Amino acid sequence: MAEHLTNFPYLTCMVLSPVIGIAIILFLKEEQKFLIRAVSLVSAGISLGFSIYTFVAYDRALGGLQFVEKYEWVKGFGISYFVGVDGLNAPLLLLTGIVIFTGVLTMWELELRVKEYFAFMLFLVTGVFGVFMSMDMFFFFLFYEIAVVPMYVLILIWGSTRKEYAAMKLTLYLMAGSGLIIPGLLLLYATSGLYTFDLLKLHGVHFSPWVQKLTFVLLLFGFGVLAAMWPFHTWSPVGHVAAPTAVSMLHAGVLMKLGSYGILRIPMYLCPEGFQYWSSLFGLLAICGIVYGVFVGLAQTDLKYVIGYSSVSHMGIVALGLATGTVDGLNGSVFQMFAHGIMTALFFSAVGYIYDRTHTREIHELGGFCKIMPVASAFFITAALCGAGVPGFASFWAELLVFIAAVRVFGIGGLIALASIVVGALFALRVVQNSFYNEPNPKFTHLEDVSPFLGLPRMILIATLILFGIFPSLMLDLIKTAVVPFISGL
Amino acid sequence: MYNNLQTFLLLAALLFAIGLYGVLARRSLIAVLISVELMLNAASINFMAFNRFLIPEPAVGQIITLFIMAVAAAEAAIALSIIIAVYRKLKSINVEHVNELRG
Amino acid sequence: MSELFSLAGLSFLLVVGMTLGGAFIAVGARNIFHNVLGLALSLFGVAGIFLYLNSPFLAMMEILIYVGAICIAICFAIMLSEPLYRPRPPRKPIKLLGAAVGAGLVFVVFAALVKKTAWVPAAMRSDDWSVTTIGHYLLTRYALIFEAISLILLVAMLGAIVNAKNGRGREES
Amino acid sequence: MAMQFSDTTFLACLVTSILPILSFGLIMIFTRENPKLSLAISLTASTIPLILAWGLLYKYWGIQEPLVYNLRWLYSDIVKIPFGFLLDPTSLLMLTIVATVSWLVQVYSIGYMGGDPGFGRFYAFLSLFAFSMLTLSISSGLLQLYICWELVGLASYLLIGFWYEKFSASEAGKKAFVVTRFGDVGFFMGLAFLTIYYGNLEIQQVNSAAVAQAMPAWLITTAALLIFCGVMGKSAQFPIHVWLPDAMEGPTPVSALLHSATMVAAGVYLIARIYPFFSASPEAMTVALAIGTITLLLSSTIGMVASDIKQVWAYSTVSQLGFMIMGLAAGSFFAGYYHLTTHAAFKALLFLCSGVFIHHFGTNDFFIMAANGARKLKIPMVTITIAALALAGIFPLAGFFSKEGILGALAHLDNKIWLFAGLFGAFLTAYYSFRVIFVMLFPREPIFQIAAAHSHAEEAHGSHGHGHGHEHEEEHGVPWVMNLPLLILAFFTLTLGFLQGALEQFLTGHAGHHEISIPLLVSAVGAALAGIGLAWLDWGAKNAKCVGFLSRVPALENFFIQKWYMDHFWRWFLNTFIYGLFSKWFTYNDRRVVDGGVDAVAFSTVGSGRYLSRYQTALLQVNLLFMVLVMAGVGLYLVMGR
Amino acid sequence: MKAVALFLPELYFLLMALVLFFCSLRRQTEPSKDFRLFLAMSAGGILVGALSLFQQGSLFFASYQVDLFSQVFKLALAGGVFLVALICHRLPGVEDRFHAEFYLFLTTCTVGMMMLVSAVELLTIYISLELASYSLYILIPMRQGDGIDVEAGVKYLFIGAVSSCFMLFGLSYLFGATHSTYLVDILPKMPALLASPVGLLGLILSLAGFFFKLSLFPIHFWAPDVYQGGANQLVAYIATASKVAAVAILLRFAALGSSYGYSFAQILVFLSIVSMTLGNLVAIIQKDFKRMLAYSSIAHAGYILMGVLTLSESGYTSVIYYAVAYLIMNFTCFMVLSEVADDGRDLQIAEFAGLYHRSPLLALALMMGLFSLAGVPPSIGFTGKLLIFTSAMNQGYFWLVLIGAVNGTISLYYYLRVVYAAYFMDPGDLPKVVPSPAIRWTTYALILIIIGFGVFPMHVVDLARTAVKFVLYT
Repeated sequence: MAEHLTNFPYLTCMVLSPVIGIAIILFLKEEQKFLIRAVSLVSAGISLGFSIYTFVAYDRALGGLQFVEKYEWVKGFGISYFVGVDGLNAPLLLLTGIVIFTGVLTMWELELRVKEYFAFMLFLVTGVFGVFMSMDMFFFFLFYEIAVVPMYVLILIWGSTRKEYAAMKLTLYLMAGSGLIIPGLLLLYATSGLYTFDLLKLHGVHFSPWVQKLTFVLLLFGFGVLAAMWPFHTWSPVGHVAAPTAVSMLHAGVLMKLGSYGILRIPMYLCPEGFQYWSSLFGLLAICGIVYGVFVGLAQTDLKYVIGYSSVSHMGIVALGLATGTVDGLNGSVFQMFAHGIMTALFFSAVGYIYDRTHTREIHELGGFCKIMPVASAFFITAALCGAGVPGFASFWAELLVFIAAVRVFGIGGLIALASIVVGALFALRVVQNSFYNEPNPKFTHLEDVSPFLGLPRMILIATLILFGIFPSLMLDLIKTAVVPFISGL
Repeated sequence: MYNNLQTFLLLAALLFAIGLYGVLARRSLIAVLISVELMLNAASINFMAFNRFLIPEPAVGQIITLFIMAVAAAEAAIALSIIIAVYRKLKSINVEHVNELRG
Repeated sequence: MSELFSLAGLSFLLVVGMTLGGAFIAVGARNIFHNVLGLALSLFGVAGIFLYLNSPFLAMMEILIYVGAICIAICFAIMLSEPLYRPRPPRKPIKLLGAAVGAGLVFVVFAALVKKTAWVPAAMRSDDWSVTTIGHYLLTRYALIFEAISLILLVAMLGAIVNAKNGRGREES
Repeated sequence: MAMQFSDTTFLACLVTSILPILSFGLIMIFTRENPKLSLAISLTASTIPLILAWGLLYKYWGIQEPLVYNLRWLYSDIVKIPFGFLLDPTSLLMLTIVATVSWLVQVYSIGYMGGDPGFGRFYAFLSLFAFSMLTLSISSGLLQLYICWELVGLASYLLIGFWYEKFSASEAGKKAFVVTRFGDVGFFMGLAFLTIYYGNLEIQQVNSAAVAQAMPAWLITTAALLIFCGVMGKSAQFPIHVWLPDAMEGPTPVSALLHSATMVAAGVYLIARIYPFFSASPEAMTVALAIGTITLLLSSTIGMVASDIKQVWAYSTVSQLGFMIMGLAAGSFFAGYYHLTTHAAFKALLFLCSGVFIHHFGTNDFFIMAANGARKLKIPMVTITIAALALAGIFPLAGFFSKEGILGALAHLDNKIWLFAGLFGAFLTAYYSFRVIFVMLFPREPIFQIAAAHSHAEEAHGSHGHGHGHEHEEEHGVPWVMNLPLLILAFFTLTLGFLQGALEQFLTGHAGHHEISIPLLVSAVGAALAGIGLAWLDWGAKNAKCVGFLSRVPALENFFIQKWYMDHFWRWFLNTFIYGLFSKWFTYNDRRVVDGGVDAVAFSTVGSGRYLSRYQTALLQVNLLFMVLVMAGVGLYLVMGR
Repeated sequence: MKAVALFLPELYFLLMALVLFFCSLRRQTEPSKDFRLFLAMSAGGILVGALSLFQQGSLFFASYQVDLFSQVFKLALAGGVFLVALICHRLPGVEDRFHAEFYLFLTTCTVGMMMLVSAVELLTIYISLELASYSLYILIPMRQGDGIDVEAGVKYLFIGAVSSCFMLFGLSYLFGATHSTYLVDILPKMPALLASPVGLLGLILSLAGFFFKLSLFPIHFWAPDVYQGGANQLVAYIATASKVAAVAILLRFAALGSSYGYSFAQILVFLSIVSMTLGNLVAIIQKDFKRMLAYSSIAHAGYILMGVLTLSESGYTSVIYYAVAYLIMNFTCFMVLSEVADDGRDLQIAEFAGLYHRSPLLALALMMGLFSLAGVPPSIGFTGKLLIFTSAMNQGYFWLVLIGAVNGTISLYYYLRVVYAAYFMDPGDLPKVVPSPAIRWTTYALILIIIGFGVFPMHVVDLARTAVKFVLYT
């Protein structure tokens, strides 16, 4: 992959902006709530700006790795600070920028321990940005862990419903995943003979088959935990239910993508033979996840559980796309990471708004919300339709590509996965019908609808979904620049 | 026989084992200390035996043994003072009565 | 075998017997004073062994330091601590068995090690066993340790005082 | 590509396609709360396409070579989805039908939906529907068609569930979406197969490849059968027709627009669109023929016993769709497509007329309407009768010609059983449609009793057919915006029949030279007349008992009233398999096995910690013994192992 | 004069011991004066340590090696003493009249350890080790308490005595087999002993003494009891400074086994695995904070051993880095402990409840320390752990790394429990904790170091890398 150095550290600025935000927030007083929010918004906004810039300014004709920055870090261990943008991570950086920006706006009304909340959230985002842009395995892992750990605190303080259990479960589960990732990464490092963590350099090495197989399966399961790959998904619904709104947004929207992105970026990139060897297992698990997610979600009565399981299912689609190992599949998969991120952020932010007002998420206790708060409901219904794979939203294209690739590669398995989207539709509409249609519950009729200011973040998300739903090429052409060489390198 | 290195080494090992048995079996802390002294002596014998049969400079082993003795003396002093402290606090020097900390 | 029945051989057996017998008494007798006496006996035996190992100086030091100092100290400690007339609980066979197994295994390991190893003497061996050399070494090569050991002894003394005072002081208060 | 933008035809297509979606966006985001503005936007966005569609039809009347325009939309590796337009007679006709019906319905709805709180939203959804359907009809590629197809489904969902506070409406919307989704998945699978094994989804090329046998036969059959699943879903064919009657929960204009004239015809249109491809697989054609036949008979029988006027027309729609498919599957492209065209006119008319009655009387039950004096509404009564005659296939109305065409095609088949089935269907159709007409036109004494019984039942249920009974408008009569579309449609119903030759020339490229088969003609008209006659005896005659002849076989009648138990079957299927078996079992598995396994690992870790802590005893010597044993073990390993 | 310069840190601490000795002879007790003196002198110790960082040479007839390796550790030791001195401003665990003695023994212990890291001769090593140990034996029962202090003292003493007997035996075998007491002479003779078990067994037995210091399985039994029974400040010292010295000598000594390759390493692999697994598992169920940290130290001994057993340059480098990291992060926890337990009591984990409300800064420090111990980035512990894993993997210890990584997850569980208590439990009527300015600044500094050296490890690593060249003779 060609590397194009940059003369301005765009990426470093992108990742440091939240850090500076944290630093400023730490010097503010807890009482200066508005200032804290403003600072977080600005730092998130700067990151968003940079991510949009890199997305737009990425030279699609040139391809390769652009905006590259590279410094030696720890020489003796072959660690370098090496960041760059290509077609695989540019959409995800954009996704992160959008979700954090809208996430800050969504939590604007927060009153409890505001300072810490935004500090931790920005901390998490730093990690996420870092993972997506790192081309060095050490920094990749460093940022990965940075992104995962604040969840514990965020859920514990601001969460609800069995938060202690959920936070502990989530953290331990994800750390167990890291427990598999470390040996995998280090195995690559050690067996390469180069003693470098540089992904591009390692890509040039031909690892022996057993190393590839072993590493691939380790990293597959390690990252798979975060990607909620079946059967390692059980932390995800529990965690989403417990987490506060913006954290759910970030977590389901962005953090879970770290897992699938990790699978794409490291094991698939470096261990093609391992991938060949395990791809059928990978595909099988993905299909299981898709089918399983919709059926279990069908039986849930808590809105967030429903969304949690829909995430399991949709992340299964991402995984399925990866498992196909075809250009279409990977295109679709990366696209789906982006689309699902935005969609699920929208889901959680809509549910979060309703939960904040009603303090219930039981599907049957709600009802008729289209009457009570039409705008909030419209947000949710949009997300639900997007989740059901309706054209016109970004995720439709992704699913289309993935399923076609999956039918081609996995045959019957792909067909089964495809068939499950009927249940997916039932699943989404069931919730919409029970909570948003029908007669309004008189308990909640006095509640106010979303104010335009609070509606703004949701509108941004919807606009993104529709923009890329109508003009998928904006995204796909970018993704393709990376995927085509990626596949030919497999 | 007494010109044979192995005799002395086995003797030392036996003495060490006896001392170890004492450490593991005796209930009185003072008896345990006595057993430790035996083990130290066993080590001394080892050093002296090597010194006698193998080593280029015979002074070295002797000096080591000398130092072991000194260390043993210091150890005895400290151990005894602690044992007395134990006795004062717990009214017993039975090692099985020293059983607060566990788990 | 003949050497065994020579004077030196017999006295060597005696010394070994003293060592081991004393050791058995030291760990086996139920009366704590007998243990101390056993220890003294054993230490005399060790001193004898040192004689056989060509070092009368060390034998002397052994008797001086160990028998002279340590044993007396232990006696004092016994008198300061537990009264002898206190009834003793019966022994626990399992514990003794465990101890015997542990000690026995260690002995087996060491014995096997001793047997299996080919002990090679140094090619060039000096025969300078004089105390002068020891003294010389103590002040040159081992000067640091010589200082250190004095520090250890100082620490031990101070520590013994502190710990002992500690106990008494607490009892008074 | 730049060339295309200076091409007026292309621009016309683009505008036709894009305007309604813009209107949808504008209304949803900005003017939802403002009925007038929304209406203006939406009407503009449907009038311009109407004009353009007619203009295109006029301009390209007699076109020989299809016109294709493609824009780059999404080009992945194998999957290439252009956004394009294909203009040929098939698509031009459909475009015109859709544009016309949707314009008429928008006009009609001004009256029908006036005063509804969701007026703006309603028009937004109509615009969304217009966009999807217009684009569907002129799509150049199958994937683009599929996308529009899905959007049509979405619009249908939104419109059926328009009165979402009503449980039955939201339920019906969900049902429609999910059931058609069921078929769509098949459609998509078919497309996936085509993509993978053929690689090109341009309609033109698929068609010509199938004709040229450039595809393996298995692929054609598989793909055609899978795509036919989509047709079954959208065109409500047995056994997944169950959503369509329920879809009548939506406002009546919606029923007229989506669920009779256009959306449900999309399935038939799809077959027509890729007819060369379809007809390359005899197996697929046979399956389609069988399913069409079953659908025709099944739904006609149900229509005979329904008392809800919209239900009757709904089942009638189902049966006529089956009939169209029979026509297509019997090998006559023109017959099927022509029936689609005429059906669009008279069925939309039927619904709109019914809508007037419903609007006026605030009930769906035609017995109650009859009892309350439905015949006094002159224009609707006349037009509905015309439409019913057309439906029954009476000369010289549109239905007669198209039905004749299909029966003719069936007659060409070797196996005459299809023909008899078709004739029987025609008989049933005439019976049930005139059952309605006679009841409403000549209400006899028993009708009033039935009506009374029905209205009691309705009150007991506490539901009103309409939900928005506008009784206060009774004195105003019927507004002109509602009458105008009736008249226009009636005009088409009357005239379309005579355009048969011209249309055939246009569509198939060669003039129809029908040797008129006299026996067929006689038997067809005879079947229709027999149906009408029986209906007269049962319902219309002076001393009619006003009970269907079926009541002599109560078991059969009950079977029909229960809609062949299809709803029960699907409900049972859903409850037993989807909810009961898979969902429940997976959930149990998730909680107990998967999550339980995770928790078990966690607990056993803690447990092992508790267990291991017991080795840290308070007894010094036990600890020492442990330590010595480990050391001795290591020592033994080293001593013995070497 | 050169010799004095080389011996400067030891001399300085000897002098300090002397001064403190005189203090202890004073008739009236002046604990605050003692404290200030101790603090000032230990601060000077850091200075001296830093000054002599780049000294190099050999003393006492080659039995004493001064090189970058030893000086780095001496500096770390001096730093450790200074840090411990900082939290001695309140020493409620020890009677006022014994404060001077307390400091004195800490100093002598430090002297012993400084000698230990420089010692390259068996007898010197043994004596230095005993000097360090004896000081600690005495210190533990000095605590005011209800009997568990003497119990801890007795257990510590006897386990130490037995292990040093084993060590002595091992040393004697090495002495007998190689005819020398100098490491430089022993090393070339080790390959000749490959055929018989004596070299390996002698080496392992000798290591027992260091394992004892490091609280490595199987000689770990003292750790929980001593941690719980000792005064908080003292345990802070044992848990940080004394570990560092043990690591140093372990590195120096283990290099002797390099000619044995895998047959030597497999024993250490076994001990490492058992140690970290056992430590982490048992730590889960602990309720006493210090006891939990004791088990965590057992687990960390396993991690450290993982780096040692690689016997490679990168492994040694990462061990040095990790030892320093461990000193800092463990000290952070102990500092919070001693600040919260202002009356010198043992602290249950539950007593951290609501620490966030009682002292946000200390809560933050505690969290940083614990997360760092758990190996969560961006912290010094994470980087250290990853470096160790990297070097172990480089030597092909895949399973070891896997088990180590899984252990990291287990450990997170109990660390998180403490964090949970500190941040999310209701403080009830537990009093506020107000740290003194000195402690506040120390806390800031520690947090900064934990993050700073975690993210920018290159300087420490480079230093360690240079230092390692002096021990790894191969």
